[in-house]
Amino acid sequence: MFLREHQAKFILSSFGISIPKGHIITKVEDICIASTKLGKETVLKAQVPVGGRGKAGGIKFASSEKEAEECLRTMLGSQLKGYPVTEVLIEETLDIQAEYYVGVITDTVKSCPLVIVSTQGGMDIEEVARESPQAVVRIAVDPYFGLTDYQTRFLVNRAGFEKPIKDKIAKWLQQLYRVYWETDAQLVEINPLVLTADGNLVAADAKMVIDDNALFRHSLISELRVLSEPELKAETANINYVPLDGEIGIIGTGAGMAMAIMDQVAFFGGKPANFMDVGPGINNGGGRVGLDILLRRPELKGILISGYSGGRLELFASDIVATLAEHVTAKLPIVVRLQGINDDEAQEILQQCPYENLHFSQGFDEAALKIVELSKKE
Amino acid sequence: MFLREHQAKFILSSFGISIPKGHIITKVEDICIASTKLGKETVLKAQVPVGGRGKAGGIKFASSEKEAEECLRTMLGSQLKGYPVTEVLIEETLDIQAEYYVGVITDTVKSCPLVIVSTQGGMDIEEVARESPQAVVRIAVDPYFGLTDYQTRFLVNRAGFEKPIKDKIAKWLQQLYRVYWETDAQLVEINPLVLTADGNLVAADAKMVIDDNALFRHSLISELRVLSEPELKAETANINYVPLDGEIGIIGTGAGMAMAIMDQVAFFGGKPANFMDVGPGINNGGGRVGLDILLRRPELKGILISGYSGGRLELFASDIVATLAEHVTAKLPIVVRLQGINDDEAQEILQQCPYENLHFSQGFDEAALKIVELSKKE
Amino acid sequence: MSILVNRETRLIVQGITGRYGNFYSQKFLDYGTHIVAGVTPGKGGMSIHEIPVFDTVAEALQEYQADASIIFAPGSVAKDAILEAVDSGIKLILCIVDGLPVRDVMVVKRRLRESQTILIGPNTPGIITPGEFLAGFMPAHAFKPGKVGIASRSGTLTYQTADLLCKNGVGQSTALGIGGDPIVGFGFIDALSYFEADPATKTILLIGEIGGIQEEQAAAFIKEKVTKPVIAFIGGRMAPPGSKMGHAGAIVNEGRVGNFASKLAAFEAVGVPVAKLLSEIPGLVKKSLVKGF
Amino acid sequence: MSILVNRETRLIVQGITGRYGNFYSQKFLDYGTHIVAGVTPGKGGMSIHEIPVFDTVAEALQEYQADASIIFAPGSVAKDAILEAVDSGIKLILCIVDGLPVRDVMVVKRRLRESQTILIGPNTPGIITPGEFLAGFMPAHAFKPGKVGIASRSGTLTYQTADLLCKNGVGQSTALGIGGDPIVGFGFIDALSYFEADPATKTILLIGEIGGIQEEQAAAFIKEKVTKPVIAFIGGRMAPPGSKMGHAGAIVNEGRVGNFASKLAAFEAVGVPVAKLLSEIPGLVKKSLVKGF
Repeated sequence: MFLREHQAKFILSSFGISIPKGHIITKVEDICIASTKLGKETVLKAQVPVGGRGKAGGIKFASSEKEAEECLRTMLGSQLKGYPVTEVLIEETLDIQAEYYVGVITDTVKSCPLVIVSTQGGMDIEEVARESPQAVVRIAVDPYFGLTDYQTRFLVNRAGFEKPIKDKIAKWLQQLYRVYWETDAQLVEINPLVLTADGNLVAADAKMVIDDNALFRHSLISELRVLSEPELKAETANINYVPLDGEIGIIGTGAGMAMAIMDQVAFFGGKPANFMDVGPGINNGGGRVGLDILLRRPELKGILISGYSGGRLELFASDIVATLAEHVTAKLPIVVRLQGINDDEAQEILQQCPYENLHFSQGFDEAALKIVELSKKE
Repeated sequence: MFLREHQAKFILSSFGISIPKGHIITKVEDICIASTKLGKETVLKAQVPVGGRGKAGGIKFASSEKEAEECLRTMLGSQLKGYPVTEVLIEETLDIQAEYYVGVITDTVKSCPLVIVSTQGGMDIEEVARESPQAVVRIAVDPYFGLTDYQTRFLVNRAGFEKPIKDKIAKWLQQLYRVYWETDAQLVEINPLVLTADGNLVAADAKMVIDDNALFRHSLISELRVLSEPELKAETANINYVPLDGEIGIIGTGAGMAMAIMDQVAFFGGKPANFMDVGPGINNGGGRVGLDILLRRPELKGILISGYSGGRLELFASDIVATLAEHVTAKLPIVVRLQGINDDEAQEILQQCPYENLHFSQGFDEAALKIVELSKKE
Repeated sequence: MSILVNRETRLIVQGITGRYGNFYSQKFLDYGTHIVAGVTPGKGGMSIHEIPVFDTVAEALQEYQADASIIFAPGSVAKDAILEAVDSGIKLILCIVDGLPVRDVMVVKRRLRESQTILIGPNTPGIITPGEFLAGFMPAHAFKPGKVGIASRSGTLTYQTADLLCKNGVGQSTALGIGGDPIVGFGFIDALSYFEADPATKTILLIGEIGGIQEEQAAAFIKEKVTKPVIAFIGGRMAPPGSKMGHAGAIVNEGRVGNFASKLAAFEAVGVPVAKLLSEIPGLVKKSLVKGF
Repeated sequence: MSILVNRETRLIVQGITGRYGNFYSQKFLDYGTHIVAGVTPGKGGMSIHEIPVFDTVAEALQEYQADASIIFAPGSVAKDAILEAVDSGIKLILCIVDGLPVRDVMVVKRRLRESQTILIGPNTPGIITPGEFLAGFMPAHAFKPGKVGIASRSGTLTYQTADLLCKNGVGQSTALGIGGDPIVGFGFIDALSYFEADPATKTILLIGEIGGIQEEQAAAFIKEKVTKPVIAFIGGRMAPPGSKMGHAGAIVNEGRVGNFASKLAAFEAVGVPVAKLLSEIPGLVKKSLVKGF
């Protein structure tokens, strides 16, 4: 779960980390309230759950309320990296003396948290690491013990912080690690961490990704999620759905299978319209929700349902038949190929389905080839 | 730090463990307030910081307020196992259906917490373990993980608890472990853990020993300590003092040394009057406080100061001289033998001391022999 | 021969009384897997499919010897189930469960470092030694005994591939899913070293996918230590960068290691043929079997 | 020869800028101990007795190699200092500090189980290989090179005994205090196996005391594994049961193992002579040196 900037900042501040004064604005009219509190100079940031926002024009500076209002007018309602901008964070500007980087990320290779520090903040940390590797200091943390004081001392010294700021940074690192661990984050990043002219540290920008699998432990954070309707449906049914630009809808029984089918469809000249794994939800109506989502996309020219499953395929087959019955106007070609547990029974159920443009296939490649061909006729 | 029963119960109850209704009484007159709340049938328990209290007559049952008052009158002000009884805990009696044992203790051999459970509570658990070993179930806890749910399930099953009580006991074990770990206890024991006729569990008696070295983490618990004046002085000066019944006062530089001197004095026919290790405080006035404590004991017939120290003996020698100067009326023989760091300097200082009955000795055994001989002349 | 499991392996099923544990235990029994006991907290004393159920693994082990445990339990409590099995000294743990928080998995992996236990998963489809032992979601009829060792990051692709191999007359020594989560126990390198040491395995098949660096590490290991022929497949060529494709592991980092191109290059650099389509695998495997031995 | 430390040993002093660290470091240097660096958080960059001081052990090790670290730090933070040394890969840690909470020591011992590091203490008076290396509170002039290995639960009795031995013409290979706390790292059994393997040590002297079961365990180990003569002393015969005699370890449990009688019996049962007075030790040692070699 990728948190929006203001959500990440809200969590950080609840752990005692300083953030700039700011307001979330959803209507242009609210600008006057914000401006009164923040002063003339402000920064406006589109709130979208994705990185690389600055380069895409999602951050603007304003030197008067009027300018801020104009910015807001263009921002609110626009699209940024595929997301509609419905919220803008307006913040005080900071009198910047220096910009640092601090972050904690899950190192999946070493299987432990990794704390990263640099005196060169403000830019993409990967870029800094490429250009001056010594400027980025990392330390692996033992999950049994957490980030120790001697590790933070080592980090700030190696990164080249001087007294007295290095002791402050050391404290921030401890707080940041606490945020990471206690919120089950996969990534917590403050970039830039700003040292202001009056000697304070402020988290000018923040990025947080929370482990979806751990949301059951964090009811307050779960409530911050903003899902589109199809995403919400998919999640409720325990299936994974990622919409793409293509024309051929894809339902796979398993993530690996779904990816392999996408590759296959592309190999035969088709364009996959999505990634969808119904595996985890296959015994519980996942197929019904998944197929329904795809049938509601008018631009599709065909759907391929292909799987080799250890789940109960007869239930999945019934779901397909029921969903098709609900979409009486649907006509696009659908190719089904199912192997695995109870596949004979599933096949029998599907054979009874009255949907006219339903096709069957035995071969794995054959099914993909068939849907690509059928879609081209549409 | 051995907690008195009511202190242990207070801590247990703050962790959510049920204890009997009760009051601490320090004056006989307060009995009426307690009786009104507790009913006629009560149990009265002398509060002393030592085990084996029941067998020594420190626990009495009363069936009326009058009887309770009589008990109180004999208890308050009496001596129990060497401690004056200044507080009596008066409690409601429980309608006992069964008595169990639960405890957590530090296993210094395995270097981990040990959880102990038995369905046979109420007696000395060591006795139960000797007579029916299977009735006492133990499990070692990994300090990294604490007591896990599967360990508590294992314990209650092996101990032979039945449903539904076993699930309740399992929860109590988790709470008890939390008390042990979070208070830095060396021992937490509920014996008996009473199952009442109406199906509730109550900690009828409780014993807790807190790690003295960890008291810096537990300011509230430290405040519960009741130390005699000499004990308090000794502790402040960072020396260890245990008064005994004999006639020869002993000051050693180190615990092992002090014990060896006691053994030596006994070997030569003397009776040690105490254990005293001034080692940890030797550089900080420990000798002054230690010698002062002994000089205030009129029954002593001699003092042996013997040591081989890595501390600064010249400071220690000055402390001895200064203390003797304060006790102008003291006359008892004192034998000093000091070896170690700066011992020449120390010897010079001691030679200047005007105290008349001050003797020196070079040999380790010789010093002990000398004080025993001198004390017999007194 | 085979790796990790065979007809002698005695299995415990943790979570045997739950919906999945119950259903799949029957499948395992049908296949001939030797289940000695089940464990479900609070259900000790009952029996299911004539298998005795205990409250704890430790109690089960007081009465039965066991070599392996398969865990069916919600992701929220799976950590405790794994630690319980590790503490009890079980040598092989199959964690079928998905949805484990990464934080829990980090703690589990840390614990495993100081034990002799092997953890497959979490989020593994299981393991099968065809004709001898099955524990997992694999549809039994997709597999038959033979010479190919399969380690896969995807469950369904394992069955699909085994099925394709069988239809081409090629059986499997052992097939296992290493699990689709970003952090797993037994990985490609472990699988490679076990298969390399197993006399029955003649060719090793790795079914990888985008995300992580296991394929790159495997390629380096193959160069150093593996003498047997290895064939690979990499799923996710079409997955758009930055998106999460179901498997938490399958996140592509644009331009860096972990994407399709880097994995393809790593395998090709050490002479491992990479199938473009799953259907190419049987041909590549057969060629290696002829060439290799 | 000697055990654990010798003239080659390179030492780090953790807490070197504190009152004790500073004072004793000078003593070690005077003795010829090779101190390569000091560590005190917040004091990195300064130097003391011409020894460079670092903020962390890891930074010290980036510039200097070290084999051992001695820790002077308050009991309340000693746990972190030990863990820091363990994490940095130091092979031998001497924890001079007393007053460590037992809970902290349990965690430290747990961490040591998964490392190669040896911890002496907490609450050790230190270690000396006469003529070569001194790190601890020991007054140097009490010791001289020789053939007796000493392991002791008491600091002062170690010096006292070494002094008595020297006055009788008997020197020491290495002498160390295992620490007076209820839980310590390196124990009597470890000391016995090191001394047994050290060619320079001809007789082993154990100075025990009431409380705990280390003496009983040592006796069992001597029977099994030790071929060299062992002499023992047990302090605390007169200590009243149930009282705590300074050393947290020295608590007598009435009638059970851990008291004077049980320790005496254990040693006598395996033929280890137990000195009634410290002054008997030189005679017993000399007899063993004649008899033994």
